[in-house]
Amino acid sequence: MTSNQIDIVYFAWVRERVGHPRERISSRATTVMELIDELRLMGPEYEAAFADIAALRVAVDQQLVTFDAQVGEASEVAFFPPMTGG
Amino acid sequence: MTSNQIDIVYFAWVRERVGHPRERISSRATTVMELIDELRLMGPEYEAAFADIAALRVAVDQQLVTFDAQVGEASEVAFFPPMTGG
Amino acid sequence: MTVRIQSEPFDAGQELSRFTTQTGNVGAVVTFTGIVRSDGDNPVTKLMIEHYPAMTERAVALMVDAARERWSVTDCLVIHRFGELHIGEEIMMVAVSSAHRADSFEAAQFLMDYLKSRAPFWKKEFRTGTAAWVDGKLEDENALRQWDSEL
Amino acid sequence: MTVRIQSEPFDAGQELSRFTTQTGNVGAVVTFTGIVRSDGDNPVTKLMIEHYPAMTERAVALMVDAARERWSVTDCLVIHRFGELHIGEEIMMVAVSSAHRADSFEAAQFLMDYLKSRAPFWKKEFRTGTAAWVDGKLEDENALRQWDSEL
Repeated sequence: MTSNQIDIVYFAWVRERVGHPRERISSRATTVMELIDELRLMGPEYEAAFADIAALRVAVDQQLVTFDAQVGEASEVAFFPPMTGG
Repeated sequence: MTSNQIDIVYFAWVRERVGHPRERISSRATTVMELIDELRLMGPEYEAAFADIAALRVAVDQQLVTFDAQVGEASEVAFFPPMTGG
Repeated sequence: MTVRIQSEPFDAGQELSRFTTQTGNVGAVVTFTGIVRSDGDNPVTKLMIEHYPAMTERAVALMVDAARERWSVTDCLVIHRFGELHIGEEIMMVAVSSAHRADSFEAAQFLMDYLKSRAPFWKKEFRTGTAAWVDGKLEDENALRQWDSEL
Repeated sequence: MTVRIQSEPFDAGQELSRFTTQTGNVGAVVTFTGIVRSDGDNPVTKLMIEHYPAMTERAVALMVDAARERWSVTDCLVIHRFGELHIGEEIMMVAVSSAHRADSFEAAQFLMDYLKSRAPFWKKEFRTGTAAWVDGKLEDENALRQWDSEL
């Protein structure tokens, strides 16, 4: 199975917990949930950020998706809390 | 039965049919409906203005009322079509 | 709370800026502006608005009071013109401010529904060769009934 | 249709005047303005708004498209600020124009409900001695569900 280069971006308190806004990782994940499992292994700050999936939202290539969405060909995956615009 | 001096005012096409915006009349009416019966006797222009009561609205002393409302002590009664503000 | 019934034109944008500045600590402002629109094959060229001066301000103030009783509203502004109006001119505006957006939106819609069919204004539309009083619309009466109020 | 995502302050009144002038032959304009409000015992002193630049404009444009499909809307304007905002400053505004008032009111409310919970903005409130990200509100999710749409 080949690995894929993906840009991961974080916003709001997810960014604060991870400690940086953006990084490029090498991933074998086919779904968002698998990607999260990989990220959780990267350290306690990631475990803290991804502790409660229900409190997170995810966008794959700038489109809101659910956690079972495919990330196979994605170039950017973003994690953030529920939006609070307006 | 005593008669009462009432100012009658007309707006929009009611005013146009009656031919003037305001007049003072001597009335023995106790309700709006009785007042309309008196007005209808004042000439064909009044008959035309009051031909279709359902197309009219009435205010007694600047308050919207129904046709069975009292006019006993009123000083001003206004007749007009449904409002079209806004 | 401000109610202005006037024949002079006004600029809704300027009114919004002033309203927002004066209204103080609010989170939400909703405005509605009604504009003279030309439509159809023989379009409207101008509008004449007649009103009932002795009744108008009080009737509108009662509507504003009813809105304030029903929603948590910080401030309200109602401006309505009468007399001769031309295409593109502002006929009237409503502005409502509140802490949260739902109150402003609903109070503004409520005020508009009441102003449409209960404030003593009558519009006459002038088209080339003809002029006619605007009929009250059943949909406006129905809009009013949805609030299910006794004003 | 205009979508502007900017850090600079703007004046909602000036925007309304410009929007109404540019929008042409419409009968109704509805605006919503969101303003930084101070509230409670330890009131907000400033707001920081973070957003997701690569996603924001497209996400908002999709919402505007959805509103235009659903209602008979002539024009739409959405302005949303990011960065540091102070009490009394305008956070964002929506303006919608249409022939008839119901379309403008409903499209503006729909846009607000989507912007609140689906546009990629996050607010952080600063109070004396503390700062916290604003939680998404259940009532905002419910407001969205009422439109019963699949955006």
